[in-house]
Parts: sequence; structure tokens; C-alpha cells
Amino acid sequence: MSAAARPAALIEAVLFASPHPVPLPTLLSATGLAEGESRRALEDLKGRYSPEASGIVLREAAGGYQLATNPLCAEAVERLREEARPAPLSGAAHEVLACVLYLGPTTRAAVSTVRGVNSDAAVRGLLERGLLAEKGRDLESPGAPALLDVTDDFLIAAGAKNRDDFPSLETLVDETELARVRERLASATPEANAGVRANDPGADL
Amino acid sequence: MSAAARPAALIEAVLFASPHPVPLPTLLSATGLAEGESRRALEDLKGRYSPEASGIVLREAAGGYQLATNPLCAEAVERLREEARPAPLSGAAHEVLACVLYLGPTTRAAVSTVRGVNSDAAVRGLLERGLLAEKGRDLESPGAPALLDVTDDFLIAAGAKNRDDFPSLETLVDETELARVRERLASATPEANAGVRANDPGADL
Amino acid sequence: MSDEASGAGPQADPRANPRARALEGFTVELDVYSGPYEGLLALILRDEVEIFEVPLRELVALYADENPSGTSTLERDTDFVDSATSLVLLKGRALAFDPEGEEDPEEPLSPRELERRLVGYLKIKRAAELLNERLRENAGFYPSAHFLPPRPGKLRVDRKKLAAAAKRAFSRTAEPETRHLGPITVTVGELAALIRSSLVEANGNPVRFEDLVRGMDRLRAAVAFTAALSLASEGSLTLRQTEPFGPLTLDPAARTK
Repeated sequence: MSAAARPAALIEAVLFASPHPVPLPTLLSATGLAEGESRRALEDLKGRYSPEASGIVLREAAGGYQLATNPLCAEAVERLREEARPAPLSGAAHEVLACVLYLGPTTRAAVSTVRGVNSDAAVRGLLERGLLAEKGRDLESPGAPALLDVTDDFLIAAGAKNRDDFPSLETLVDETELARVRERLASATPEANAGVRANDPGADL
Repeated sequence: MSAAARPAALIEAVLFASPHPVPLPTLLSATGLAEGESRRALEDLKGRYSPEASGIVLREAAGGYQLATNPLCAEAVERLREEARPAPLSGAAHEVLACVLYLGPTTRAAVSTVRGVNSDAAVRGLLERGLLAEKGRDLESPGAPALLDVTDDFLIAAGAKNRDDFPSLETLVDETELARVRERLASATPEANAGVRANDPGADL
Repeated sequence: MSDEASGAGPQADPRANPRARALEGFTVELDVYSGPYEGLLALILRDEVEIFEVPLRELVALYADENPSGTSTLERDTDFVDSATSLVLLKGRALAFDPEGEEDPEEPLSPRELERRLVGYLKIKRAAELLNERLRENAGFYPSAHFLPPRPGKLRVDRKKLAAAAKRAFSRTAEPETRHLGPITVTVGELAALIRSSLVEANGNPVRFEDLVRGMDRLRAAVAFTAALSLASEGSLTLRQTEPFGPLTLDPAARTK
């Protein structure tokens, strides 16, 4: 029966029937296609499901391929579901995600140290939303605290193919800004440290 | 935002995001399109999603429009289903299940009131996984909101014989806490009250 | 209201949780939380809501709006001020947070260590901004609703997790454990008074925050910062910081109280 369906149609059907991105090996075993013809079909489908042409788009995220609604049509989908878009994450939550993404897998204590404030509440919220998960334990630290890592749901939410699909940390801060911070620190007295910490951007009252 | 999307794209996205056939009036209100342009767009989409051209087909069923996989691709879809491992439930999903199990049948609003956070997205996920189902409506509340209950699939997944095969709420939660939850439900919105009223006065809560 | 509440159960001694009892019925609508105020307090004390995400100013405004015609009782107002002050103090403590518990609070960090931390934090801050943008750009993709549900038996619901979730969901407003917070020995009021007197001494000139907290331990410095923010929000002074990590200056308001 399925012999009659074209490779692109098989892939289309399989992606349509999955809420999550489908990794290439799963796509191959479900469709019975060879890798070469699958890749060619996926290229065709990228044209058919491009943001310009369609209300459904083909994207790559979290190590797989996914069909999803075009963000241009998001409002119509939300009206259909009578569901508001989930509230965006807070500044603290973004900082915790950044710590875990760039420094992780890492512990809650390490995240709190980098941010300079207790981050347990923000971590808990992200675990609840499924954007972070506990993956193993840090056996070298006392009490073997849990190691946090970002999840596939995070990669999907960020539209990232994998963990490395982000600019490196070193490219994010420009040298002149770093130089200014160093200069200011050099001129400040050591006692100023509490004041500087208290200027945490998250501390908005 | 959605002004930039073409009529066919809007319809495509809405049908993609709805598990059930969408009746024309619902389609119009979600997309904000006029009936004439919708019908024209649906004609176009019938060509785009024809059984000859695509692994996804547009059909009319149960008084509405639906996108579905092309029967020619059914084998591939079945193989995907066999391979797919369901993602584990989140903490939020467990809490929603617990609320419905112990309060149910109850409304979304009552679940959100108990949890203190909007639970619509978690409820939708559980409906999609077949662990919750809508069983009737609470006709005494404004808007007659749907009543949620746990399903047989939930009982199977939890390895439970029946609804009573779980520890009673009194053994899990302090009596004072339960009294407070009860007060909160009673003083919440009328829709949330439905959850309490739908419950036997002598029931768990 | 508190009379009625105190009769609610055998353990409903109003002294056990006076603030929650008197403030029962006050609900708040914030980005991070919506529901009864007492629930918010419980979540904060149990580290389920980050204290920095609770806009205290907004909270106070909500409380004020809730009782526009002077229907509030003195007891209720007192309880609210009491709990709001606790929140400010908690913010102060979180700022002075030392997760490893290794640092001597009286011993300032070495300049090199401070630089290392600030540069590390600055990078994370930029990364967080980038993530914010990425997540926003990708917010409108909704997945297919046409997947087959897993075959019955494939999905497992862990009954222990379910019981734990029931405990959590039905105990949201439980009086939380507060021992881990330890004693707070300094009040925002004291430090607000200190700031006011420093501004008076400065004779209308700006005061540098660094000068203000020189010699203070970290907890006091952090509480001084929250006090400065409180004074700024009530209009008694203006806070000025021209760039991130730049010096912070306190300007007396034109109309000093």
C-alpha cells in the first residue's frame, strides 16, 4: 500500500502525526526510506512548508524535524483554543536558563553563585515548565546534589537544533564593556562590593 | 500580526492545531475571515492537500473540516506510533491529575483555583494524552464549563483498579489545609464553584 | 473577617498565622502569581516563587486599591505592612545570599574574585537577553494536534509522584517552614532612617551608595539597598545609575519629606 505514496508524502504524514520533532533515524525506520531520498524529500518539503507559502512550517529543532503552525497564524490558533499564550518567562528565569545552557549540566548552588542570588524558586518554576530537568548527580560535591540540564522542550521553545545552536558565551560581551567593568572595579574600594552586588538587575522592587 | 498571513494559511494553521473537525463558523471566528474568502481558500487547500499530492489530506467530516494523514501513509504512521515513547509527565501534569482525581468531575477553573496558577495548558496536554476527558458540562455555572474527569486509560496507566484505589486525601493532606482549599473554592469564581457543587458534600474534599 | 476565620477549624488559632487570617480574601493578580495573597507568601517562603519577581510596589498598590473607601481595619493594615516588610527583608537576604556558606560576611571579596564574578555574571546576563529574544521569536509555533495517543499501557503514571503532587496542590497555603531563613537582625526602617539622615547631612547634595554602605556587612548593605528602593518608590529620593555596574547615586527629592 505505502509503496504508492511518494517519499515526501510519507514524511509529511509521519511528521503530521507527531507532536514532537522526529529525529532522522526514527523518520527513516517509520517510513522505510533510504537516507538520501529522505533528505531530498525534506528539502522539497522545506519549500512546500516555508513561512512565506504556508500556515504550517517545517522546522528543525531538538535534533529532529517538526511541522508546526506558522507564528504569523498564532493568534488564530489561540482564538480557536480559547487559550492565552503562556506568560513569558521572567528575567530571573532567563538568567537561570542561560547558566544551565552555557555552564551546565550544573547544580542549583552553582547557578546561585553565578547569579549572586538564591535561584531555587526560578529553578523550580523551570522544572515545572519542563524547560529544565534533573539529569544525574554531582558525585564530587558533598551531598551529591542534582545536576540540572536544559530539556528538548527548551530546545524546541528556543528553535534550536541542539545545545550548540547558540552563539558562544565569549562573543556575547564586547571587550570595551568588559574593560569598563574592570576599570571601574580597579578604582573602587573593596568595601564597595556589597553595593555592586546589590545592583543586581533582578532586584527591581 | 495575523493580517500578514493569507486566508489559506490561517485555515491551514487552525486545522493543523485542532484534533477534531472544525465547523465553518468556528473556523470563521478563529481566523477572522469572511465566509466567501474562507470557502475559496478551502477550495485551494483541497488541491494542496489532495490524496494524490500530499501525505496530509483535507477532508470534510462530522460537520467540519479536518486535516488527516493520507490513508496511503497509514503503515508509516503506525510504525511511528509503535516506536514513539511517551514523554514523562511534568510536575504540573501530576498536580492537575491529582486535582481532578480527588475533586472530579470538576472544571478547569476549579483546578486552577486549587493550584493557584492557570492550568489550561496542562489540562490540554492531559486531554491529548487521553488521561483526562471532558464528561458533560456544569449547567449551573455561567457558560456551562466542561467537567473534567480521569479516564480508564489513566487508571490503567496508574495500575489502579478504580477511582477509589488511591490513598484518601485525608491521609495525604492536613485537615486544616483541606478546610482552606474548600473555603477558597467556595469563594472563587462561579465557574470554580461548579467543582465544589458537582461534588458530593460528603466526598473526599 | 478574622473572627469568622478563627472558627474555621480546630487549629485555626489566629495567633498561629495572624497575617494570613486577617488578610484572607485579599487576592492579587501579578505576572508571577494570581490568587490569594496568603498563598503568595507561602510560595515565597517555600522558594517556589522567586522573591525578585514579586513587584512589591505593585503589591502595595493592589492592597491600597482593594480598600479604597477606608473599609480596612487597623489590624488588617498592620498585618499587611508587617508581611510586606518581611518580603522586603527577604529580598535583602536573598541579595546577600551565599549558597556555599563559605564566605565570611565581614570579609569583602578580593578585587580579583569580584572581577571574576562580575564578568561571569555579565556574560550570563547577555546570554539571558539573547534567550529572551530567541524564546519570543519562537513562541508562536504550535505543534500538530493530530498525533495518535500512545497505546494504553505504554504511558505510566507513577502513583508516588501522584500522591506527592496531591500533597503539593492541596497544601499551597500551608504555613511554611521558616527555620531555614534564620533570624533577620536588621530592619528596613533602621536603614531608611540612616539614609534619610545621610541625605540631610549631605545638605541637598547627592550621596554615593558606596559611601553609604562602607563598613557595613553584606546583609546590612543589601537591606540598605532595599530601603533605598523603598524610599525611591515613595518619592523621597531618586536613584541614579547611568550604566550597568556603574556607581549608584542617591539624590534627595526636590520635595523632601
